[in-house]
Amino acid sequence: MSVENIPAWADLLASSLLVLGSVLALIGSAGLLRLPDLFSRIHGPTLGNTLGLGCVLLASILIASISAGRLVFQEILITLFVVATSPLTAMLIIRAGMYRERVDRGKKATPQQDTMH
Amino acid sequence: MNDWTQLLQHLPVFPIVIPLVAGASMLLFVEARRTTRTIIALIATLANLGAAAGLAYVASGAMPGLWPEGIAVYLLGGWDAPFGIVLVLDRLSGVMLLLNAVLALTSLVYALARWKKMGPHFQSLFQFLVMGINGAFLTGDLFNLFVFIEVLLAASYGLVLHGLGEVRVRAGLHYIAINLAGSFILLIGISLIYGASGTLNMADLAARLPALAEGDRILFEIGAAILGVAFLLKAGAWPLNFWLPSAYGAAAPPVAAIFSIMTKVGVYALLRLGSLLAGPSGAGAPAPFSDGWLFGIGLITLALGTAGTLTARQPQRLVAYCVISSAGTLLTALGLGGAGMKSAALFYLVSSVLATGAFFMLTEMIERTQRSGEGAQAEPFESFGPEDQIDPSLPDEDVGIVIPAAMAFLGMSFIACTLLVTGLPPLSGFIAKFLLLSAALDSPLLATLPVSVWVLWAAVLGSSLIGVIALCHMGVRLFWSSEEIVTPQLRLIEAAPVAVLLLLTAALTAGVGPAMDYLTLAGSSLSSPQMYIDAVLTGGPPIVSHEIKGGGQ
Amino acid sequence: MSLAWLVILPFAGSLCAAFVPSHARNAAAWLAGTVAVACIALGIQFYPQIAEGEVVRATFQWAPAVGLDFKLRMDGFAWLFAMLVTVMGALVILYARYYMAAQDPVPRFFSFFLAFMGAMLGVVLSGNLIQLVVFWELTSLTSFMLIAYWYHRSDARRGARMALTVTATGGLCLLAGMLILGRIVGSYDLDVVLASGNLVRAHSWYLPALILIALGALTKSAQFPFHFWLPHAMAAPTPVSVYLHSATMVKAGVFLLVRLWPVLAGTEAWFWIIGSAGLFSLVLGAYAAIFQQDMKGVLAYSTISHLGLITLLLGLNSTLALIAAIFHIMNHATFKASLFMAAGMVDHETGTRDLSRLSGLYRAMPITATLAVVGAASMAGVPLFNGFLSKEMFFAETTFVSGNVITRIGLPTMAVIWGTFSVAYSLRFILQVFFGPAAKDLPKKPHEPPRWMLLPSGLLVTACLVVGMFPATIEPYLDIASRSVLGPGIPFHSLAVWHGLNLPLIMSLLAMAGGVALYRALGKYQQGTAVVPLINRFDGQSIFQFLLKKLESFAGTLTRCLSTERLQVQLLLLICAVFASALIPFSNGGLPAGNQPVAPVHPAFALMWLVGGACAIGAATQAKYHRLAALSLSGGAGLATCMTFAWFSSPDLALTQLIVEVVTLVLLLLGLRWLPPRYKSVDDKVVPLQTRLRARTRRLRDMALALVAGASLSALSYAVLTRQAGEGISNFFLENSLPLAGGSNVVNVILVDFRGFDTLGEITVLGIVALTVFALLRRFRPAPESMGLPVQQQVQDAQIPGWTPDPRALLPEGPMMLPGVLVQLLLPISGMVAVFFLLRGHNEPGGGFVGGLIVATAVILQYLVGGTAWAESRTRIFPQYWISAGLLCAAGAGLSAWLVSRPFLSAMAWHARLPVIGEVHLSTVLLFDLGVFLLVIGATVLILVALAHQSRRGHRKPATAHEEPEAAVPAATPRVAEITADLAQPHPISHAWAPAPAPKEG
Amino acid sequence: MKGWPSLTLFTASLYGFWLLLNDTFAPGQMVLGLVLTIAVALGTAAMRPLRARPHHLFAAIRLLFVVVGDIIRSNFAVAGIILGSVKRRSNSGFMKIPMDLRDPYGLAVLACIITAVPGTVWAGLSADGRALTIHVLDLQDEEAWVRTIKYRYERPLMEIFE
Amino acid sequence: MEITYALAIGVLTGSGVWLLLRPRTFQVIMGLSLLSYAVNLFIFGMGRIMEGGAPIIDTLKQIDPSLYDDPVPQALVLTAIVIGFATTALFLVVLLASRGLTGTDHVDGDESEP
Amino acid sequence: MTALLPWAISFALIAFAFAMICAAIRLLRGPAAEDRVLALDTLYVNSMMTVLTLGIQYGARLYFDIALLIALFGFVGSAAMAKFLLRGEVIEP
Repeated sequence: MSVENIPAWADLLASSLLVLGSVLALIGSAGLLRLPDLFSRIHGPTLGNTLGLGCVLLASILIASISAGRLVFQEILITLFVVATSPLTAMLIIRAGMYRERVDRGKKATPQQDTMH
Repeated sequence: MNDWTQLLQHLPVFPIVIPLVAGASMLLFVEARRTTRTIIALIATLANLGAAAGLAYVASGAMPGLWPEGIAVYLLGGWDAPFGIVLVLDRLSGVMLLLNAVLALTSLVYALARWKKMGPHFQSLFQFLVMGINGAFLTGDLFNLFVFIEVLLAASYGLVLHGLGEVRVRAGLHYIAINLAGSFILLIGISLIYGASGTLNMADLAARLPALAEGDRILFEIGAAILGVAFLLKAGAWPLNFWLPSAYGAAAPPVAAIFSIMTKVGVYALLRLGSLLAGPSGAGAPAPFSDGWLFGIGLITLALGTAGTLTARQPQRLVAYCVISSAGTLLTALGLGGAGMKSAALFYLVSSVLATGAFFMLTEMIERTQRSGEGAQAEPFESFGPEDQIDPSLPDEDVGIVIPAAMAFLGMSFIACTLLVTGLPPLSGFIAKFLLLSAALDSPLLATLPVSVWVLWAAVLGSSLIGVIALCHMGVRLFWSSEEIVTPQLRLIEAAPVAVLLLLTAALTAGVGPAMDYLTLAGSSLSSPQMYIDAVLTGGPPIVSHEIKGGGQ
Repeated sequence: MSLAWLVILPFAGSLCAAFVPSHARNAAAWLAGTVAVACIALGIQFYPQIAEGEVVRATFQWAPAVGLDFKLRMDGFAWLFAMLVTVMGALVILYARYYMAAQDPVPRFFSFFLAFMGAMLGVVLSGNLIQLVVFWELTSLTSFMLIAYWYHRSDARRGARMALTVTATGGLCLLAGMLILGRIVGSYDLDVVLASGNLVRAHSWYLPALILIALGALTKSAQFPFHFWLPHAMAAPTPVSVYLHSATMVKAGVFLLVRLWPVLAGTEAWFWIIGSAGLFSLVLGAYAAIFQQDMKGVLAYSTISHLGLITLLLGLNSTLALIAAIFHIMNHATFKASLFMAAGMVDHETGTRDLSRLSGLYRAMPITATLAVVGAASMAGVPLFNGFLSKEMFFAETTFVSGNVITRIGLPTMAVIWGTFSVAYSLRFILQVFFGPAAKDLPKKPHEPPRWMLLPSGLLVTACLVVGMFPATIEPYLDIASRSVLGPGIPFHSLAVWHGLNLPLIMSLLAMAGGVALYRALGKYQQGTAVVPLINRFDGQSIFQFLLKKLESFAGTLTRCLSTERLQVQLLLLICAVFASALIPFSNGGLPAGNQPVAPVHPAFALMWLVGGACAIGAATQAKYHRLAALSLSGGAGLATCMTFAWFSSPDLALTQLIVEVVTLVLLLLGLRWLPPRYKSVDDKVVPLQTRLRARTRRLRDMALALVAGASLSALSYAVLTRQAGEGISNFFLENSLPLAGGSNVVNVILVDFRGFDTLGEITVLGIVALTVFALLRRFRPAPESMGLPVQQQVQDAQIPGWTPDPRALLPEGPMMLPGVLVQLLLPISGMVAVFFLLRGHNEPGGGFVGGLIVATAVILQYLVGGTAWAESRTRIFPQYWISAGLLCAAGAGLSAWLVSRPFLSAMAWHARLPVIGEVHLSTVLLFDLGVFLLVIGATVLILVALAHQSRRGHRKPATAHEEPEAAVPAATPRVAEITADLAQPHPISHAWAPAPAPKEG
Repeated sequence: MKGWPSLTLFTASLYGFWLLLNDTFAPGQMVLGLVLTIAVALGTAAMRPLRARPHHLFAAIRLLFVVVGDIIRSNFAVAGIILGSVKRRSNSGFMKIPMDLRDPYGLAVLACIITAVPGTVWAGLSADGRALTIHVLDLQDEEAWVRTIKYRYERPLMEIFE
Repeated sequence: MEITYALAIGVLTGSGVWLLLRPRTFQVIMGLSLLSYAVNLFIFGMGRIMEGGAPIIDTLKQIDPSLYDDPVPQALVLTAIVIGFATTALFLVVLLASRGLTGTDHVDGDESEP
Repeated sequence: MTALLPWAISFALIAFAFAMICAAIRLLRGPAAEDRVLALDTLYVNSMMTVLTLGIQYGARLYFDIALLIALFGFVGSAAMAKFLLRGEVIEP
């Protein structure tokens, strides 16, 4: 495979980018478990979404460019899409959470049977 | 080669292309332009009938120059047999195509009277159903068979629900769920066969079987067994047929009529694959294709169908049970094996499909005579909301010419159908049963006849008898017992399809000689599939070549 | 040829009669009469040949390959019978013309009558065993229609059903018997069969054949124990009884026995089977006849008895007995027909046939009475009437029987007893009806029937007398008939009134005296109801009904046992069937160990499937109450699947699976809107313990099955995965994809070129489903619980009272505004991506399918963000046309190959070198892929949008509330795409209150 | 036509997008891309009724760098919070920020930025568009967040889009 | 690798079959969708699994079939995916119609057997 | 001679797999539906990164297409679910 013929500096750089990216993504996902409530959990995956992904993309660009012998930066598109689309989900989730919280609060005032999914 | 023969070379693909193009082009016209759609549908169905008739004729070996031995091999995309998909036409597929075309035309004409208005896109779905059935009969490729079975199933899902209503939806839900599961099973079987043998072409598969390694062989057999179960499901064999009475009993009658050939797709696939897989390797077919299994399953199916006819209270459901009976008889007969049995079974198949097809349409007309009649047919006229009203610009009762003596027609047709499904003389049902029974005796020594022959005899005759009792009961109840019989207004286009189908059975009776000559050859070619395999693997018409394939980049 | 006319003519007449208007009594009668007379004439015309002992044959090719030929064969016996059928037919037609009321649909009667006549002639003249069965069943059928002629009467319906059931059963047995017989002989040709008597009798299958054929004959001839249908068939109009139940149809059974006598008779088995059936019918029929209250009932049982006599004669294995039997067939036909006619006349004129009500009719109807007396005398076997002659022959035969003491003594004794009985019932029949004091309170005032109605009866009675007094007149005919059955070795026989004082005469006298005595002795008893002492409980009819009922309940049980309506059971069976069938090959050799080295497990992959598996199991546990959770969990499993495809070098699959995953998720969510949630608390408490236990058992069973299913599929795939793949077809694709098909993405080349036909079918499926979904949703009635606005919207929108979104706003209003901005930009970008995937599909991952789904998803995204009205206020999508265009495009790409005489779907490519652009590569494959692309867009959008459109209807009240038409969706209609119009309002014409068509904006 | 400049701008970026996607400057692809871009842009024009008129490219680039820097910084901050003690993790909350930006595209970009920077999530704009609700993971100094957003993001965005 | 792959199929099948046998329509549709994953993976596996061998011919190299994964099952799976999607859509609509008409989400249209 | 990259790739893959496990646990545990949606979204992002990493491993650009598609449409599913939770239906009238 083409992975074999890359210079050592690129090897090192790409490896560290990958490791950093993956660790960030892992931490971010761990945030899903470690953070206490829905609203704070939303912040966790952002890590993977931004810098984690960025690192991986950089590594990918690096390797691809070296093996292609020219600059390949299609990966920018991925960043573009992720950044452009993530507010949509985040906003919807957070609003849904806010709505639920309000309903729950209302329910605590007048206890009823559980009607949520 | 002139233009005519050139077009003729493409004949095998006509039965698939015609309905496809017709069904698709109909969609270009909005729902309100019914006349245009109807005209397209009629033209397409007629053309399909013509093509099927031509193919059935070709299959008799009429054009040895083009298709030697009457086996037409059409290499789709111009790719040679084991790699590309081939359409193969032999006598068996020719008969099935013709049968389907006839049934399609008659039920379409019947549907024109009122049923096509019960929901949108009926015509397109109908064409696609025809396409699927034709494709399943023609294809020589295992996975392509799956695709066409899906085409016909998908269209049948739409059609079985055509008109909606609680009964239909309930039956349709079961029908769809089970057939979806069946599709998975089919897929597993096909892919396992591919995994073991590395090919998808049925003829190629048959040719490769003897050379399979032991382990592959077992895997292949497991795959074939799973495949067989899927086909048995489609064929309506016990214990996989409980959906059938409800689905067929609830479907709109013209739909049910064309459905009566749908179970035969399963039988066809069993026959075809059974013949190919058992053929040259000599090792015998895998379990569900093998005789003993078919026989046993067929018997129980027959028992269920027969018992069902006796218990059914609703005429259309009764006919649905007749379909099961017919499947049972077929499977039992095929399971018994024997030289003449295949052709006799084919004759029975033709006869019973025509009979049940006519019967389904007939029951609906009869049910119209019952003023207190409730059931599935009442549903589509109910409107669920203001936007669901049936278009008043095309009221129910103004299409076509009203035929006189409606009750006499219904009565006679009912008797004819009864005779056909129970196998009483003089229509083709009797001939079919006679052929089955006499083929069962086909052994050099009477004294050595196995018990299974007598079981078959008892089953066939017993089911006839019980069918007589049940249908007699039903007929008496429908025609004679009810105090409130209204003479329905029958259109010519409703009566004619039934009449045509019944006349065809009469013609089949009169022409049993030529018909059996044709079918005997069809049956015997099933017993010796080498010709089929050779025809497929040695290539098709001379027009195929690779020279003008596109080059690389 | 004229032989064929003999059969064709009645059927043709029947067909004509069917078209005669139902009130034209005379026309139909004339038609029928003409046919019958013509048939008589035809028959007579054969007499010279027949008298010579010739056999007239006519063969028509039918299906020689299977031994079926249409062969007519007339020998003496057949001629005699044919004459019987035609002459009787003619007489009955005359009689029926006057018997039938004007308001009855007489043409129908004559139509069936003639058909029956034709069938009967067919039976008589058949020269082929199977053909005989055909006509045989036809007689059953036509007789069913004739018996049920007055179908408004329940007894007629019941009688007809019973007759049909019994005789059809017999017919089926006969078919079986004939098949065996034909198989033994090697031909169904009657001539061949008749010549092979010794072969048949010696064959090991003789007994089954005999039994089956006997069953056929005995049921038809109403012989014990199948006799019970005949009395019930008396519900038929009297002409029918005259014809069918005295002269012809019931004779078909004995006809058959005579016909096959040379083949089957002469054995012990024949004697016992035929003889005993005959004997029982003989005695029991006569016995039961004594106690009947209905005139026709007496005659019916008498018929059973007389047919028993004939059967017994045939069973005696003696040639003289055979001649006697033939003779009695004729005699019985004449006298019984005349008696039936008399009974009919009495019924016709008085309105009743009840013996206990009738009396002294001779005053009012002297001619009828005379005719009846003669007929009855003949029936009783009084000398000088024809019945006497054959009875004497019978008595004589009983005395000649060899065998043990019981038969030797018993048979004559029984004969005498029979004679006694028949005298008794004949006496009763006559004395009760015509003599004694005049009856009062009859439904009608009796008087003599019309002259033409009397004529047939008179002719028959004359025949009785002539034959009875001058037997020589009948002698030649009898001789011809017997000779044709027995061949040249016919024994000497003579018909004479006086044979001297011999044993038979003594027996006759004994019987006569006994009969008179019996009648007198029973005088009182008979006035009661029609209960037959001693054997009443062994009533065949109630046994028949009982059996029928049992059969039905058994069928019900069987249906219940063998099938179920429940889906779960069906699916369970399906899965079990798959197991069972897969186990068979497996058990033959076990699953062989693999021979391929296994790749080491990558921990990441394993962990990924840990996730996937957990998601799958989670989905399985959550699907009942937490649908959304199950949905997201299955999304997780789907993602793992997709990743697996990516991992194992299948980018096309990964792409497709991914985008399908997304679309499916949206689809299911759209569906969830209409599926009211389930609550755990509701159905857990009230369920009794037993049900819960059963549910738990079921769950355990399903769990086990699921485990087994999973394990076996996994074992199966492991077995394949670890085996070296054989030399399959795939190498061809890999090697030739680039050189021959010009594409480097082999998967895509397979999809659009090598196996493009599959793809064509596949997109058709998609199109079909979209159409179906559309059709279904057009008449969709959502669950009432989900009809209203979702609770979320109610709560949230309540905060902003009076707020209704403006569909024409530039951006979706409210919280979705910003997403709206982003999503608007996404649409063109997605379009580019889609085209990108479409165009390069041939060489790189992608293709029309992925491209189409991308566009569809982008479109759906617009709906998702802005709502239906907003999205449709600015685009017009006609998914139906896209589907159509896609299919036509793909099909057109396939058809274009025909232009260059290549098979359907052959790829054609053109290369061109343009100045600036460089090499341009065009191919029909691209057109095909474009078709896929278009169809996928159309189908997916149609499915999703059709579902989304439901909420536009959902806000309305259920169907009943017509008064608030479109008000609930204010201002939503303008510029709504036509699909909306199609979905929400199937036909604008159909409701006048529909809003005016939307104004088009530029 | 008022829409033309932005149409061309958008089409141009779409064209760039196409070339980037195909990763090529082959003449065939460029011609094809041009045709396609125009076709797609026109075809979907109805779905993009709102035009943006961005200017000040330099400001945009500066903003980009600011945001990237913020993202990197916040990444580590949030990682620290996640890995940190329970107390640090339960400091989150909603806060409102007054808004002056009105341009929908500007707001959209702001939403992207706020969501993209770890630690803050866009939760919605008030109905009148004057108050922005965001959720902050580390809500210790509300003022600091207001300042960050108003000065670092909102002002450049107003510069670019208004 | 193979064992993981096989186990994955097993787990998906097991869950799918379990759901398929449940009485609620939604369970059945989820079961069908899980089963379709399993079946797709199964078909895919019939061509044996291979890492880094996507059947996209490298124009620069000699064509060597052993370097590439079997493309046929991939094509079959693609077809199966499409058909699976279509039928899921259809089944969904039918189950909704059934829920609307029968008033219950039991597969038999009545609550006779819980 | 490149020694590091394969290790780094393996490490990254495993890390992503663990990240997916974290997300899966959240997906299974809930408690609220919104949590599951969030978890699903995270799963998608992690898958995308896994695919990219695989792309690096095999040096094949085709993985990029998959990642691109996930980036473009991976959010649609979770967005639809969130919308469903928020408004009770995915596509409002």
